[in-house]
Amino acid sequence: MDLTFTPAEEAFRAEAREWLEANVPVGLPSGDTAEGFALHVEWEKKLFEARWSVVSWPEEFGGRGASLWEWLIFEEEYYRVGGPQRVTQNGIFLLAPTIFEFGTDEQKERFLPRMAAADDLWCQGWSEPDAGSDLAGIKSRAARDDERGGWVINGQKTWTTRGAFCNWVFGLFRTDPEAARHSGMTYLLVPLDAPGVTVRGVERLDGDEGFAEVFFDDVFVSDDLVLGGVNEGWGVAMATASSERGLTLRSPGRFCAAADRLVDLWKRQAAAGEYPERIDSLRSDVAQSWMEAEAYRLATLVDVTGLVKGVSQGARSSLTKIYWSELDVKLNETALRLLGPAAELIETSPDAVDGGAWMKGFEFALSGPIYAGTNEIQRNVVAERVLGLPRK
Amino acid sequence: MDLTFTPAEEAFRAEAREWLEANVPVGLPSGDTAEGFALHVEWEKKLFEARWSVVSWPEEFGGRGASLWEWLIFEEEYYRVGGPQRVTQNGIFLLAPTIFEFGTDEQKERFLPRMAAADDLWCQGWSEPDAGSDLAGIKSRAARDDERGGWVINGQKTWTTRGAFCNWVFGLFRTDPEAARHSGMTYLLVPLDAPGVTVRGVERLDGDEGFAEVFFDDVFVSDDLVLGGVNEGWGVAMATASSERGLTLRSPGRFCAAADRLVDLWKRQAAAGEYPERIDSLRSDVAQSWMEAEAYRLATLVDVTGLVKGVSQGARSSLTKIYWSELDVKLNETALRLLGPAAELIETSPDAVDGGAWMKGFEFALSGPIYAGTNEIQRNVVAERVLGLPRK
Amino acid sequence: MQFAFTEDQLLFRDTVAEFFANECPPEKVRWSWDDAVGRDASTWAALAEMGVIGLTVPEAFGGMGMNEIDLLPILTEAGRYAYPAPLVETVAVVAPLLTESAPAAIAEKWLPGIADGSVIATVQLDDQPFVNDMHIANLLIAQRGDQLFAIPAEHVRSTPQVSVDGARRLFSIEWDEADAELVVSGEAALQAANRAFDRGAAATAAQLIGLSEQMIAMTVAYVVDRKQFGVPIGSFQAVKHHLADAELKVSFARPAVWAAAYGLANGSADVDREVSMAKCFASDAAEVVARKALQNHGAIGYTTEHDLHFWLKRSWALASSWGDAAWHRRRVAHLLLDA
Amino acid sequence: MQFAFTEDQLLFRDTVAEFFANECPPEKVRWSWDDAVGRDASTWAALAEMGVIGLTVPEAFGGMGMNEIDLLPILTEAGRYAYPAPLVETVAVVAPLLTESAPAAIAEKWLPGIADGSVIATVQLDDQPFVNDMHIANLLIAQRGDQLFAIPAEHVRSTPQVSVDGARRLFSIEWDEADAELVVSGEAALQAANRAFDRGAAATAAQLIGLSEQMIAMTVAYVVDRKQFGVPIGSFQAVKHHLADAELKVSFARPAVWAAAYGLANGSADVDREVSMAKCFASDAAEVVARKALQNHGAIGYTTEHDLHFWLKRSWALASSWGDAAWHRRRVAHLLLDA
Repeated sequence: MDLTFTPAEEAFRAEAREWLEANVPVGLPSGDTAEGFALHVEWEKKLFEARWSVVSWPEEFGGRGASLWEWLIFEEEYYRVGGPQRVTQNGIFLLAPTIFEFGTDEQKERFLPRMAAADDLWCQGWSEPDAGSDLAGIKSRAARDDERGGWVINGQKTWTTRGAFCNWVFGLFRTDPEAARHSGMTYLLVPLDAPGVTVRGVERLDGDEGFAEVFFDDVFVSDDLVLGGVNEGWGVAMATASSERGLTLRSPGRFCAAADRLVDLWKRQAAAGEYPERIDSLRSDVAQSWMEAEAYRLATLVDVTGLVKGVSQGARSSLTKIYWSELDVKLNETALRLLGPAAELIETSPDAVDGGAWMKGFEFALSGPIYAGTNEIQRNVVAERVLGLPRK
Repeated sequence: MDLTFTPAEEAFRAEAREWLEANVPVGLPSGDTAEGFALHVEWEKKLFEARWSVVSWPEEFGGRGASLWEWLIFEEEYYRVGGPQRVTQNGIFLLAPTIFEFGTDEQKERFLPRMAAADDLWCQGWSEPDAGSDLAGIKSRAARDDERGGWVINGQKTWTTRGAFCNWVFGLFRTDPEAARHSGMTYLLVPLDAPGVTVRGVERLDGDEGFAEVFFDDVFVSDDLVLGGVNEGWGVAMATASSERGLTLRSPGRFCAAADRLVDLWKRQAAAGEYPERIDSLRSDVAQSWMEAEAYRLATLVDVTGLVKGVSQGARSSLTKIYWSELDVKLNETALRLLGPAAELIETSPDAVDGGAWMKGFEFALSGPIYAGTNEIQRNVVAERVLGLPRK
Repeated sequence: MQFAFTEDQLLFRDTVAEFFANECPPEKVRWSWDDAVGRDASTWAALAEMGVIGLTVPEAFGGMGMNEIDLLPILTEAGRYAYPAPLVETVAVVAPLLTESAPAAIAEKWLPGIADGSVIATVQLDDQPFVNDMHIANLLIAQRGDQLFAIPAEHVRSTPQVSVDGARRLFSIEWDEADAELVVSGEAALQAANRAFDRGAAATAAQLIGLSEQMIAMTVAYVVDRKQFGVPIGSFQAVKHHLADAELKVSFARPAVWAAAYGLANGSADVDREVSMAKCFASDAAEVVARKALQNHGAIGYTTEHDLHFWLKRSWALASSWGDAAWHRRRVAHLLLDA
Repeated sequence: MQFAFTEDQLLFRDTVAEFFANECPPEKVRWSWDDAVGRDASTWAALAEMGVIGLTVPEAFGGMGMNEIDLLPILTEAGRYAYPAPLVETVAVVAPLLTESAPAAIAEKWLPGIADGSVIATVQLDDQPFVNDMHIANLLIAQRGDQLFAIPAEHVRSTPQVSVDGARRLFSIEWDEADAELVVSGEAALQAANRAFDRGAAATAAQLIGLSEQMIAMTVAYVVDRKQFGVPIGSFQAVKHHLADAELKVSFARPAVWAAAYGLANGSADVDREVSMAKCFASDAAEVVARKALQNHGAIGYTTEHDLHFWLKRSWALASSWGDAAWHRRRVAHLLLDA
């Protein structure tokens, strides 16, 4: 057991910290509005130019070939200085691992560098109006077009995060309507500027246009846009979903930074001297939230130790997903309780504490137990696949 | 809306209080051991002699014809002065309402007065080794014996509370093995001294012999021991079960008295001045437990207002059962947290606070979410029958 | 002993509920978010006509002369329909305060207007950082230490604050004592302010019960309808248990809220404790119900195109107004333990 | 960076686990409840032979000279098998304390005996009302303010106390300084006592992890086997979610306990915080797991004929020993917020 980093890793940290402290933008608006998104893309291009956008990727695709440990270090430093959530995350953290695993060399070369550079902006196309938790229930079809050498898509995707601002979508489409529920689907990459695609933004709980509905009306995609085998999309999608639950999407750095900000908020409120009873009564809750973030960091160190040795998380990634999503809610909720009657103020309110970030964070956190497979589904997975309880 | 009692009701309270304060025994041992049970029966006989054992029953059966309001008042006073849990409760609170509803006049005369007098001591025979939550899964059979005019029982009951000390058991037996799951059962009253009955005591979590297994080996019961119709036992049993969930078994008086004792414990601990931080940090928890007991009292007042007008609780009794059982756990748990490292001491330990009553109470409370239909089953009932969610 | 509402009270409630069903459907709440003022004068006037606005004003001043128990079912309906208007401030808090504590001249000046709907009143007690609906109010009642003042709205300088509930209108305010009339001072003022706070908290608790009941109803309707894996999601045991927990919370908060209204109406010696218990339970219940409602709606509930979010956000805002659950729990602890 | 045990550590753990599986089956725990002494000298001797008892004793005194990280998997197994003996006191607390803080004469007097199994040591720090296993101990280390003493057991007067866990043996004690040897005093003693407390808390946390894992395993086995309504009860979603919650609690407590051992072994500057986090999470986890285990066993788990109750009661007792979750949470709050 050794919880220290090597000198090389510490040097990596120092380099990242120096650059981030000098460059991380302050007070960027939410990336889930049209204007904010453009500013975020600008920031991510800057990250890319300094080769910090995808540190763990091979250098040829725009990364630094960083180890998982170094990736964790980078994330820690990124969020420590207040770096904003990545608007490219669904590409770089979800699609990219899937392309690395299933993509052809040509696909890797075509998509990964542009993704790293924030030239292509990717969104997910999983859910459909009648297929949310029940992903295998999707109905959007891709029909074979031998003549043109590709597929013709018809159907609809929904809850596509940042879909209104992206230019590519990846998703599952039914290519063999006769096949059983989990078969006959293919993982396709679809340009959102293709003829027949209509994108409609949908306003999210927090007022941002963070969702979109994507309609496909005879949209043609050529064979080179199939990721993995035809009719083998379910297995490919499961790899993506596992990334979504697991540590790549939610590095501990973000939660530890939020927990530190919570401690700082408590201290500022205590120093202000108002409502001392309220502040005092929340000591244990603040400590609990901080410890939960820290426990997540420690659990990640265990997982990464395993991953480095080639031991995959498997179904235990469902435990991870339940944990970070509930931690995120509790952490923001504790901050709101500290704020008392000022908790309800949002960004645009003159007296909002920390620019309304805690209410925004709370609203964002509430999506955690829902997306990427509801926590109810994840608890089923834990019971059945970690503990071995019977499915039926 | 009127939350005051009438002068007659207040007079009833005064009379009950005076008698109880003069007569309630102090420091009675647990009634769930052979020796303790005998002492409790003695106390209940005294209650009966002063006509306090079944206040809400008609006078002819040993009661006072008290209203539901008066019954609530009696229970409040009984527990306020520290009256012990009633070892006759499964008779007077569960079987008796069922006899009042389904019994013949002869059965009423035969059983009720002796029950009120604690001459007959009744236990429940519901569960079987393979039929716990799934009560309809019972297998114990009663075969018709036309010659003798009765039924011959074979089978086994289990988790029979105080079964080792009682002389009668009531329960469900399968009289038509061909019938569907919820049919073909008959509600029988069985003397435990009948030939062929074997009772084996089983030690409970808290070390008392509170459970029993009851074995039936060609036990004959005559037709006059059938309660309700032959093969109609399920409906009769459901009436008993509803009493078990609802307010008759768990009057608010008991929880309010416990909550007051918790407040008193807090004050004593605070006055002792040891571990002030622990004591102080539990202020809100003590208040929460006290309020939960009070909320239960208030909800009961609503329910009784309805019952008096003839509005039955129906499936909402499942809400009641979930609530009191979880309240009871939390209340005792809070007391144990107040005790810190002394929490683990039990009755026989010289330094046990309040004679180890809180740990005993905690252990007892843990049975609440399990018996009378687990709280998981009750939550299903609430969802399906109160809220109208689909069964399948 | 009768812990229930009278037939008359229930009839009045049904009338008001029907009125809200017609006049305050979700589209009206949505309008209130989008509109600059966001307050519908005609609905207020109609409620005044029905006697709702003057419910707590003495008959001598043109009101109904009713009490907190009569008002409770009305506020619950207002919560159920997420009605956006200062009922708590005007009807539950200011009218009784002026009735009980104001000199005759002040009472005569304002109470008839409250009763007929022409005066909208709002309130700020010490420790309340923001005022509701200052933009449409005619009268502000404000506490400064052991003094309570009546300030005509034109003398109040206000800065809008923005709530997560877009139908709420909050303001931070400033005013000068020169422009204010003293309502009451000294120990009597502190008592009046405490009573006003209790009334505001109990009234808000009543609204939270209605909000919670409505969120449960919306969620039940959704999970019965919504199918996944070929069955209604309401048939999954996890969904059932979420909703059973929600129902449990509301079922045991409701009687506590009734008892608080009863205690206020009857001058109970324990009214502070009764009110704090009500607000504590109602706030906790609403927060739990809101979480369960959103979780069981899933992504559809996470959009502003669906109506659920109006109820979620009103619940969050009201749960932390007039003292949050923790504040009231501490108050009960103080009353129980330090006596 | 390597947050895992070495092959050697895991091998040692497996050996000890196999030993407990053979020598400390549930019947042994049951015997420990029923027997007047309830301690099996031969098992202790065998563990000493294996090096477990002397694990933390320096090699110079015949021990293994190992640290808290090496000890952690062993204590987890001891928890898993509910092994009834003072491992925490003798191995985790007293041996390191004497090694670090005692004058040579005292260390030489007691440490070889601990290592070879002939000396059983127990401990009482300030604020700990009871001492474990005084009835079989040869040595008591006790704190009085800023002094730590070594007292031979024959000079300790003890009164048995009775724990809900019948396999535990608690005592309240008295002793005279005339019979005691001073181990260390002043600031050094306070530091040693604090370090001893941290070690006891972390070691108890490790046992709670093993206890929790075992309760989950027992419950999984039961719900897979037990049928109601014609199916295994483990197929009901409510049962699945109970057990998933239990697994979640243990999964995120476990790394915290490892980190505490690491912090102790490496003299971390934040060791107090690391230990308190470990004990807080392990205590909370064990309490949740115990509740879920009993609830899912139903009535069978509520009898003493079934083995589950041994684990439940050990969990309750250990969760509130060496500081309960709330105590340690307050300590973390102090370290985080008052710095």
